Amino acid sequence: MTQTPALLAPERARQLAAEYGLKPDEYDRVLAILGRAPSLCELGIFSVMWSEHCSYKSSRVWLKELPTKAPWVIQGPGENAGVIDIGDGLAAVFKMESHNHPSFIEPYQGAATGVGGILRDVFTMGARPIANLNALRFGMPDAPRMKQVIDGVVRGIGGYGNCVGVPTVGGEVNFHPRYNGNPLVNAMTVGIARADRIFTAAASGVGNPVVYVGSKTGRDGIHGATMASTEFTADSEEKRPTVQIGDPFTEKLLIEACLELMATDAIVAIQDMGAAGLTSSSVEMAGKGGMGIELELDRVPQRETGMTAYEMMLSESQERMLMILKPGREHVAEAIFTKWELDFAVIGHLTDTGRIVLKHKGRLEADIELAPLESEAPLYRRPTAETPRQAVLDAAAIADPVGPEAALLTLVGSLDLCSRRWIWDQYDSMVGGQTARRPGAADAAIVRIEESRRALAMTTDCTPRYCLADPEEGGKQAVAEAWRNITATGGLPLAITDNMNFGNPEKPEIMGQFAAAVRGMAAACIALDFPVVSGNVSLYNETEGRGILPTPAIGGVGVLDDVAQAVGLGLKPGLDLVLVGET
Amino acid sequence: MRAGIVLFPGTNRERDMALALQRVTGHRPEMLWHRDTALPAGTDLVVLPGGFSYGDYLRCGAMAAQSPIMQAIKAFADQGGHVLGVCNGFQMLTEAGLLPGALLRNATLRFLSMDCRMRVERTDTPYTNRFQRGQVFRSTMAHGDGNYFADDATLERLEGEGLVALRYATPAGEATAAANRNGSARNIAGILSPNLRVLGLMPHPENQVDPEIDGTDGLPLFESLAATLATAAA
Amino acid sequence: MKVLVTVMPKAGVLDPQGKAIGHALAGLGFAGVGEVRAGKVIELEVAETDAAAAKQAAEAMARKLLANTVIESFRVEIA
Amino acid sequence: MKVLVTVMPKAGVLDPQGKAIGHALAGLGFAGVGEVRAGKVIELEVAETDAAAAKQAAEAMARKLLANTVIESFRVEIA
Ligand SMILES: Nc1ncnc2c1ncn2[C@@H]1O[C@H](COP(=O)(O)OP(=O)(O)O)[C@@H](O)[C@H]1O
Repeated sequence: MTQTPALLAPERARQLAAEYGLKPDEYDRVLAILGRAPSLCELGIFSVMWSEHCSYKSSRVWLKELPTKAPWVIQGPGENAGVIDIGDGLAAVFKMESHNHPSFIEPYQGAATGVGGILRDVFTMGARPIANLNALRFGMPDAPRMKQVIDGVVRGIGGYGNCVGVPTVGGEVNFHPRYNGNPLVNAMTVGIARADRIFTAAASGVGNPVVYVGSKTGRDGIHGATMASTEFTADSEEKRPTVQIGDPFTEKLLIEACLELMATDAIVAIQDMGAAGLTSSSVEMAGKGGMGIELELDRVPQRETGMTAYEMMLSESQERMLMILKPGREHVAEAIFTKWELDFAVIGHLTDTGRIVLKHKGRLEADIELAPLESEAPLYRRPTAETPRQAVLDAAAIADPVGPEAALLTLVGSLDLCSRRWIWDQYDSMVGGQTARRPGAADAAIVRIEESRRALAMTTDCTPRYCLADPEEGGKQAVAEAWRNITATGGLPLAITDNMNFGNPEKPEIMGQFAAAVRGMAAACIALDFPVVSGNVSLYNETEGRGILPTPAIGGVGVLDDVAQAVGLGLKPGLDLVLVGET
Repeated sequence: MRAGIVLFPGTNRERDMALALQRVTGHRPEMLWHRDTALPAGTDLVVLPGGFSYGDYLRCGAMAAQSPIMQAIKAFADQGGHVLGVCNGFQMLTEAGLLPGALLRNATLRFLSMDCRMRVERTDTPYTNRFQRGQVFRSTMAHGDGNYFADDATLERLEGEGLVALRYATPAGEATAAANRNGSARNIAGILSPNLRVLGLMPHPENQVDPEIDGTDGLPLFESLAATLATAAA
Repeated sequence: MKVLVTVMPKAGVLDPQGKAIGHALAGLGFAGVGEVRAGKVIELEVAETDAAAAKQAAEAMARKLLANTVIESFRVEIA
Repeated sequence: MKVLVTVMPKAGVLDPQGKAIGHALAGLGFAGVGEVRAGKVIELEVAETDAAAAKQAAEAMARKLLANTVIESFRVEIA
């Protein structure tokens, strides 16, 4: 075994770094941390860990303004999902996540794998998923490809959720031309765990085995830039980066197997392999625990032949998890994963070096100190420009050209308000036998917790055109609407997750929208005692060089002490209608 | 009643079914594993629950129908045992040859998750004796492949022998095309074996057993079973 | 050796998928398309080196699992 | 004339269906089965009488509708 991996030639390395999205000064930091040129595999690790997606480098300074604490918050942002105490020793675990870009490339699989990813974030923490929701923004139906995108996304969400047997109980849909080339697919999962049995990602215990479970690793989703790399000589068709395909069947087995293993005391830490799968999971687990980690990549279950270390570390193959087990518990875990017909492999162990060391085919492929990989990660306070205030309209000065009846008909028939039945008619909202209010039946969906009187009320909300006009008010409004929707069902609103979908953060007006939306959300969260416990940021959503509408989607969760308190929408004859609040 | 619910890889409505059975019997049924080669002694009801066994890959229920436990279930049915297959379970029963015909892709080519209504065609069976003859009850369906197909000779035989248990119908009890969302032959929602002890149906009456969740329209089916099997055991 | 098992809906069995495809093709302006049938093909890599034996084995797999002969017919080819 | 369009998942693209079928065949005791890939076949009855023209038309249909070329490849044969 050599002491340093095969290094890239300096010029080549700098050129590849740029192709992988690292800015020149970011690459200089890579050189400073390593004290030498990187290997291809190391460069891949830096580029994904320091990508906007993994590092939140443009958004982190703003997200810090969101309130994240309350007596009932068990776990705020920073883990795979947020956790709140809902009484009776139970916890609700939830998060929302975007899969915008993949859903435009391949709508069915993009949306399906989005659902798969968010489910894993939740059951990783020890929770059984009990509900899925979504927040969708499409372009106009007559825009090129948009009908196929809409159809594919809806089928994909249903195809995955129905198969894993988690009811899809709510969501929202908007249409606007600014999403024509960049639809938004945000998926939310809510799970239930015992409050004293929450699993996290922080690794501990020198020598403890690192275990890989789930599906095999293929070349799925490895970023396109690698195609240009001269490292690869085989025919291009074979090496093409491929779209990730979801396998909800395997995910279902993974849920059952993980929950079965979690009922034992074998697990030290667990993390799903999301974007940049093996890289982010191993780096984060070791990093959070202040440990080192050493992996033997030959032991990674592989679907294809001839995979390189770089490819394995960057693969986005779905339905995979990484775990740290207590010493000697491998056989317990292996028996469970074998029973569920899933791959199981011990691929490495924890060390006390504080470094990630990767070996493949008897060669050292990467050796990076973990602390600076995180502490030196780029962090930007990008310039912001305030959205100009618009003059307030004088309602009295606006003529009514059509009369209330025609106006009502136009509204009811409009894309944003017409019935969504054709969507939820494709989603199994009843599986589990606990759905007390399905889509269309109440302002928030209501799902009872098995073997309990309690129920959760859940909703997703955002009105992007408000956010465009005034991002701060729009951010406030989205949080307030989620709160109202929960209240209206008889639930006590407890906490939110969010999905911040915005355009290019390098444009001051976009960063200004982002900052203002966060400010508004924070104000509403504080006023309503409705903290943020998890979330996701999706930037660079551009359509024809123009940003999408600023879309801070909010996923709200509340609790009902007794499902019998649930209130729905259906009016019954003889009741009085009461209007509350100023009109 | 001693009931067993079979778990296949990908099954997902086993807990719904367990709750429904618990409601009528007061105790939890046993979960059985697809690799088992024998049923627990004293079993008098086997349920093949809904879900996506083997991901619905190839054909719904096809791989599950080849599972080790299916041999034991066939033998159990041959000896007069009661077998209930719901949704994916119905698909398994046809794939395993325990019931005739097949479930094709829905005529709409879409997954259908919605309310449906079924007319009870006969009430002298272990599954329907607590319904009124011709009674229409509401249930939910959630399937992509529920379009019942059999050749004409088979359909004639089923009709002639009175083995059609449930038909999709309007609230007024008419078996119209509009009430038949998945396109099933002759609006068939559920069929029986000649000895009336094997029932396969596509909708999910196990989701309509609780007034706090979605009403109790499906409860008579389970009450019928409980009554039948309580008498049988006595 | 590679074996292809092609599984088609039997004549007389409803083929909603084939019908929908035919409809969509007409909608896209493809003229002169008559009946459309949609089936499956399963490509098997087998260790067997004798073509006749491989074909026989694949037929057994089709009868047992790959096709449902109530609604489908199949044919086996060596690729 | 009859035209067959065979649509398969592209090399390297995960094929969960093929994987499950392979697994099931092994479970049923069929030995020596390696990789299994599952695809679709669409049988078109076309009015066109010139084979080359029919093939060309079917290729256009495959690109436009029958195959999703992001994840699938196709081939066209005259039956
Ligand atoms: N994408 C979707 N998936 C599932 N349910 C949805 C979706 N979009 C809308 N719904 C459901 O349709 C109903 C009406 O939606 P919406 O008009 O957004 O409701 P509201 O304005 O009351 O929040 C709600 O019950 C909602 O959960």
